[in-house]
Amino acid sequence: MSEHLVEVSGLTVEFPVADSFVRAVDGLDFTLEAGQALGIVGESGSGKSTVAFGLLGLHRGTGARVRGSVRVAGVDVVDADDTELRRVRGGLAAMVFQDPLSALDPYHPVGDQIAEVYRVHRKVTRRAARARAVEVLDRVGIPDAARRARSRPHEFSGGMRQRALIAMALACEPRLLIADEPTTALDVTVQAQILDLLHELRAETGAGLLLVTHDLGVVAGSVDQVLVMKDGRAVERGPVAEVLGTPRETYTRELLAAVPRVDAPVAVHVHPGGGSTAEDDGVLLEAVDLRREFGRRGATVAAVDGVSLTVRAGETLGVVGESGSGKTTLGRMLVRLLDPTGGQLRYRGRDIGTLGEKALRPLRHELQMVFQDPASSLNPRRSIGESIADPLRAAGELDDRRIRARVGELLERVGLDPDWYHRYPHEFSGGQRQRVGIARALAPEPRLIVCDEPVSALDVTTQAQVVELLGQLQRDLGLSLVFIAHDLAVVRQVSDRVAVMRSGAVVEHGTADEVYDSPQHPYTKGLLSAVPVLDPTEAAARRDARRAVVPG
Amino acid sequence: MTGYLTRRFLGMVAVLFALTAVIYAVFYVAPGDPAQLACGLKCSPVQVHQLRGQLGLDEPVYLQYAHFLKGLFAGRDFSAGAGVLHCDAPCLGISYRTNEQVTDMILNRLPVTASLALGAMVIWLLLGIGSGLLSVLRRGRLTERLLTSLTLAGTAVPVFIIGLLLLLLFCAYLQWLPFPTYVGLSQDPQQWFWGLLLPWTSLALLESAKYARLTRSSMLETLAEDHIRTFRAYGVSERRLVTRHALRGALAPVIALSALDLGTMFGSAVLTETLFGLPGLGKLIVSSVNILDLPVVVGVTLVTGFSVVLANAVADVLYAAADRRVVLT
Amino acid sequence: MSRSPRIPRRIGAAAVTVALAGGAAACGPKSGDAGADAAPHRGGTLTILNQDPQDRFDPAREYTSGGGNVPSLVFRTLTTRARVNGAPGTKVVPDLATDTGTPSKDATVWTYHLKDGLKYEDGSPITSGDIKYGIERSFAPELSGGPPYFRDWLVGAENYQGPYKDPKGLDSIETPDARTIVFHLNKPEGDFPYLATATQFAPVPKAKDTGVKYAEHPISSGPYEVVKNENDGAHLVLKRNPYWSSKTDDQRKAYPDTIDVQSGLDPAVINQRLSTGSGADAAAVTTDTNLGPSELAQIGNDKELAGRVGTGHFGYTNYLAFNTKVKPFDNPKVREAIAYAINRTSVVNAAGGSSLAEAATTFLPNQPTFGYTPYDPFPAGPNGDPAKAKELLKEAGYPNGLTVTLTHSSSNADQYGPDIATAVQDGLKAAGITVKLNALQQSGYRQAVTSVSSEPGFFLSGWGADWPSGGPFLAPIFDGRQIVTNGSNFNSAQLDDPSVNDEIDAINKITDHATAAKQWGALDQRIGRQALVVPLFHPVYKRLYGKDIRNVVISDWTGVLDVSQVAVK
Amino acid sequence: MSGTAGLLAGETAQVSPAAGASQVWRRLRSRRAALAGAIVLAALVVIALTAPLLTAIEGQDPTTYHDTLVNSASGGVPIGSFGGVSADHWLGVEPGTGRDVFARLVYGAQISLLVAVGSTVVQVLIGVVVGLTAGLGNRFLDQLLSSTTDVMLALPSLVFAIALMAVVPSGFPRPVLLMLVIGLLGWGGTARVVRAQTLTLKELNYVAAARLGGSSRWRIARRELLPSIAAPVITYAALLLPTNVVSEAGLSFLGVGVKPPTSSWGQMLSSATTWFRADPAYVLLPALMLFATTLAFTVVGDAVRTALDPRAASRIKVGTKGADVSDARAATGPQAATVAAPVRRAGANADNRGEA
Repeated sequence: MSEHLVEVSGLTVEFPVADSFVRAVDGLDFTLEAGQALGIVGESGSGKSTVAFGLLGLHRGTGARVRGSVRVAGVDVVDADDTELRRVRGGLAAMVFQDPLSALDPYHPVGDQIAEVYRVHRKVTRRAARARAVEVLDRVGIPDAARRARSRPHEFSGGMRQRALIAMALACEPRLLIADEPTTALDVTVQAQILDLLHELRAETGAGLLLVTHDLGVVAGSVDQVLVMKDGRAVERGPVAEVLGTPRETYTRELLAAVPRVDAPVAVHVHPGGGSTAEDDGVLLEAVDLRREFGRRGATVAAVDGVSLTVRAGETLGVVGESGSGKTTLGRMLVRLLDPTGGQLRYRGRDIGTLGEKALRPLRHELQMVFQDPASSLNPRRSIGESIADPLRAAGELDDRRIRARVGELLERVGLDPDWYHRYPHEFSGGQRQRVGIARALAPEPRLIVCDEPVSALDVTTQAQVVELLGQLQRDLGLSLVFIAHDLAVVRQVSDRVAVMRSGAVVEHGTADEVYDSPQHPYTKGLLSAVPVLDPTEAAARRDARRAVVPG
Repeated sequence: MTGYLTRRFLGMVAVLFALTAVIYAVFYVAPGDPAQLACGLKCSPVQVHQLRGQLGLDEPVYLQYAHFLKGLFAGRDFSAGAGVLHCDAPCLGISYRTNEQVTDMILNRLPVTASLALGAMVIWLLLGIGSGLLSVLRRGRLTERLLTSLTLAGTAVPVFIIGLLLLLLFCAYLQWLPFPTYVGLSQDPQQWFWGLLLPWTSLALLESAKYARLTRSSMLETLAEDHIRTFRAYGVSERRLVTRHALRGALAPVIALSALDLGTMFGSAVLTETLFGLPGLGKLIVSSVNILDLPVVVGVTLVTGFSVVLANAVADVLYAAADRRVVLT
Repeated sequence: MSRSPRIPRRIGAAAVTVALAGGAAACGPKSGDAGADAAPHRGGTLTILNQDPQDRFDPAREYTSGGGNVPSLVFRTLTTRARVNGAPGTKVVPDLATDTGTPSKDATVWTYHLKDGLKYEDGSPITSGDIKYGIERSFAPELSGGPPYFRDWLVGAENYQGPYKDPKGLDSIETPDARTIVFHLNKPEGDFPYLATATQFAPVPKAKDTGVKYAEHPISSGPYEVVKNENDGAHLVLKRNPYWSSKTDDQRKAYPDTIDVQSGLDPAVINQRLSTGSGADAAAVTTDTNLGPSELAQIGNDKELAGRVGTGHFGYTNYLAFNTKVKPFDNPKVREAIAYAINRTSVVNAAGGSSLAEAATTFLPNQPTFGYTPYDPFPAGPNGDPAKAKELLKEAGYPNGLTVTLTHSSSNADQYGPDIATAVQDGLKAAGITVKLNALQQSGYRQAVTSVSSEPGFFLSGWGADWPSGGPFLAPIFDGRQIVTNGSNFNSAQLDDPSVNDEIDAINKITDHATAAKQWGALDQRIGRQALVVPLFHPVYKRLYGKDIRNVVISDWTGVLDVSQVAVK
Repeated sequence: MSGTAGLLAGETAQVSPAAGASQVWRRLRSRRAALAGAIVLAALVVIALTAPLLTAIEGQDPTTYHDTLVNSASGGVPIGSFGGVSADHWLGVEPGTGRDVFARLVYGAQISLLVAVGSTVVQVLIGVVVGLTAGLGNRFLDQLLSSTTDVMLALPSLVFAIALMAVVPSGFPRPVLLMLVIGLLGWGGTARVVRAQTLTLKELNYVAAARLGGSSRWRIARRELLPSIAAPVITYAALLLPTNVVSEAGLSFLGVGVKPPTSSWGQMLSSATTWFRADPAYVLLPALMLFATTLAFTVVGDAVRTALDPRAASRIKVGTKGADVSDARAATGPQAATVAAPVRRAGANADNRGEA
């Protein structure tokens, strides 16, 4: 017997769409040895997750067509009968899913769920299974595991849930762990912890690991081998250091080049003309002790809790923070989509924080916003031209020809074909849609654009292009930008100055270089050290450093 | 969450009261004189005048409404001729026609409507959830297609057609069942059961079709959720996925809806009660509308409306309790 | 209009309900089953299955003809109807009183003496003062619902508000001693003995009066007392009153020990239960539900079932009413044209077919006691005579036909509804008369047609007398002095013909019922020629009773079997 | 006027923007049941429109009495088998009157369809206005309108309809009155759906973008919201139609529908309650017509729903995310997580106040 832990050859998976089939995986071959870790990397649509699901035969009964052979721990997954397949699932190979909240049953205690899985594969008593659940929960670092085992998933934080899912995967001591984007839904600090945990467990149990991710930084520190996928095929495969260090294929190189780096800023931004001479005059927008509370009397939560910052004409202010830090709320307040509940918001010296909708309207066009999710930021039922033209019409422009011309100009400016006026959003890719969103924000000739996570929903290559476009526009038009993101690297790439937010407050504020190169606040330091790096050696070093800081 | 429920509840109660005011106004402008009707057509003008005074109909409509509200919160006294008729809060007034307390009239009819609604609910839940689950478990087979067609057809049949056909079949031709009559449960449980079986079935057949569809779609939706996929990926069998992991989530909307339907049933069983001649709230209000017996109409409306408001609240709570992820804002 | 052929659905105005509670009358059962049985069995339980509840079970609030059916089991009155089959059953006989009353010469003062040994259910004696009190309390607005005659006839009663507000009482009712009661009337009323059958003449002991709550347990003077009264008469259980004695009551037989009155039932259920007759239903009757079409169709082939149908006639006429103050009905030729055009076969079918309705050409019901004299002033045959009608219309100035509006109730109860209206509509079509239908909601309809100011020109109506005599049948409808402008008016033609008025006065003075009846018949014929109304049909009662029911008595007064005579096997 | 329609409203959902009209039509066409339903409906419309012609061919009309065709002594049972079927009277005659059943059924279709469509229009109009206003208005207005909507859904609407029908003067044209009454009492569900949609949509970024672009509220409602609300409203309206058919029949059944001699299936069924033993044919015919109509409406409505909402038809998805399969799926519109309108799932909150 070959005794590869995983042996995939000629795997092709096709999904039924309307009247035809779409090929998600196209003749893939790879193997994974026991105890080894393989990372499958690719952008969305590359078929990487389909491969992961194929290893457990999860396409069975869905109408998908699977060809080729998949052997996991000696079992032919494609041909196995249902009973045998169930033995593989969880028993020989266990999966860690992406979104830990929805991946657990909301109605049952976490411990029971793990115990249930354990009893599917081992003939043990309920009590023994519970004990095993506590044991594995304890192992993945859930404090007070015996008590927490009785909690339901919604009582756990995101990181804890992901740990619980890993615990479930460990329960039956599988020989293979399959992790499908295990950290995508998590903040960067938590992501680091989870990756560290997976690493440790692998070392301890000797299980093989198949890590599926879109993030090259994640694989760098976690796997031995990397498989780069594109359009269902393998582009490149090799040891992680080799692929990331000296990629052979162009695609891999492009991919690597597009990854923003915290350590090496790409200077796309340009400091405003005249440098910092006219500092006082340059202040465009100023927030003073800005506050925003949600909820009703008695039970209010301050999403933004006294933030003061300034945006100067022509500069880019980066706002970085993890989920729940209040950065989106802040961004929406800056353009007055949300009303502040306290503090002042001054635009060119005038307090606009308390202006009513009517009084605000003449100013509206000067403050624009680019949104995170390109799918929801364009009306699916209106052509993109109409969407872009909307602010023009609202401003009173009636002449159709002039509107057409102006929209064409804007489309061209963001790198789209000016003749696409009549196309609808669904005809575009995510990156293109984001360009449309930017064109629309530009239409009313604003002075300031708040970009709320403008690239986080995009693939890494697209991400780089959009970032590049924003920088270009800023240079050309002398715009001020507020760039809000959770991704420290992206923020560094574009920002002149950076504000780090946590729990509704700014904990650190300074020029990009100051904040990134010599962080003062411990929170900033923690954040920076958690950012995954592309160099496997460096990644290992950082892991050791983290372990030293946070024991257990 | 409590705050939300309270607000929602109070809002609906407020609107309910506004509604009673509307009913007063509508009846005020409606043709026909309640006093004349209560007195009888041969009553002399003097007699009608006296009766109008006795019923308080000579007062302006807003005062009449104010008295009604006072009675509701503080109780009222009515002249009984010999002595007074004390009507404790919540007092819905007394019938123009019989001088009976509306509260009593409603309480007397309530068991009929409640028996009808509760019994029907038991049947529709059993039938509806059962066939809904069956069609999910037999996905893609003939059973599913059969059940889907049947339930689709079921939702299309009005209760008075089903009822009539059942009557025709079981009472007239086969004579397996007695003609439906209401006999109190405490009086004779067996007759109660047999007497209501047909009304229950007519109501339930219709409802169960709706519930089967809801159960099915809710179950399919739940089965498509990520956590189901998790357990499938861990080798848990399909049957167990359905019974242990999907059922509860899938039934949450079903339970919530049945609480709502139960509440609505108190006011909407008119057709069934009319068809089968059951002396419930629906029949009471229909006959009261005909003789402009305003206190009874308002009373029944308030009570049935309130039952639905309550059912709404219960449905919300049940839903939240069943689905821990739900946040009420 | 007044009572309906069937005990009306409770909806109706009180007037309606009332009369019928007594039910009505005529040819008794044809088979000899009833009286033929040697000695009816005493004991057992009689079940009564009804649609309408026995609500407002208070003698002050009942509006009955002849004391009612169930009410007369509990309430004895000064006089009562004779409990015998057919026409003899239209007679008034003494009940609590020793005779049917002694009138003064001009019939304005009536004196009654009570029998000896009369007792309430608690054993206490019945006095004439209690009868006076019973009548007085019926004036209280809290206890509305009774007939209007007391206020109209008794001296000084017009504005009386009852003993609760006005404890002095009515001077026009005198009780010189505990066994004598004297009534002073403001005009001659030879029919006073008929009125004295009303439940308002039942004694009410003042000490036991609880006002509106008295209905829950009225004190019995009759053979049965109330032991259970649920939901305001929805379910009534009566049991034998030990203090009642057949020695003082030769009318009521009171064979069963218990009477169980259930109501709120669907007509189909009632008929089904009676025809199946299982369990207690074998000893059951109904007093308010006619046979349905299903049973009627069945009877032809089922002798047993046919033998258990009680047929009766209550004096009642359904007719088309004209308001002669409204064009074009002021023109006699138009009215006559309609009378010729009417297709009574369609109308009778709409009313349930020939078993349940008899085509009518006279206003008076077809019973001798009313003075029935057959005639047909506009002979058109059973299906109408459209040709003759067209001719008359031409004469009236409508050569191209005529469009009229027929007002009716939106409910078919009492046969004033759309069923009859559409039958009339279709019948008149042949004569070139286009009928538009104006359906009014039941209560609105009743008020519209009885109010002089809002009375439509052409509408469905009906009339039944409060007692079987021609006077109360004709006078309210055709006596010009009975046109009421500020209350309920029944003279819908608004006829005020001095010769008719004089004739009515003349007949009212006749004390011999038979002589008077003949005169009423002649008057009816005379008025009939004016086509002020178009008689449509007289309803017939056909009601099923259970297998174990014996001693069925159906008088022409009520038309339904008398529950005080029934025995159960 | 189903009071619970509102809760079910959560089922109706978004249209994938990818689903253009042609695609919807293709999905509709491919379902045989829907096709059959549509054919039945088309036939009904034709029957209703050509009622005078059809009855002329038969040589009858719906109002003429035939005394000789019923047996008066047995209460008016039609003479002959199957309710008096003959060459002159294709479906027999009405018991008691002898009117032609075929003619009455055919004319009944007119009322049934007219009232159903008319009342649906009224319901949708009111529902959209109220729902939009509540969704866009301030908290007080929303509270007021939502409470009113809840109560509308809670009302024993049949009872109210009876009362309303009784109060309105008899001169008012009856079919119009029926439309108004059913419409006025049955808009709650639509309002709830529209409000929920509006609340979801107004949180969407493109609405925020429109605000930033300087659009007024009214302009936003018209240009951004209404088009997106149209699909769920059409879906909901399709489900309302059969309900309204039944409501009209129910009111006529209770005797407060159209006025005689106009024929209505509900009124025929009502009179059939006393005849069902003596003349079963008379029960079955209107029952069958009513059943066919509501079933056809339901089937077509169901198909419209599925066609407009691909999610309802989707099989259980396993494992793979939409994006892996086809990019078009990723473009699926906003997800309305409304089962009961006010209930939101925590995860779906727009603000980033998620878990700490």
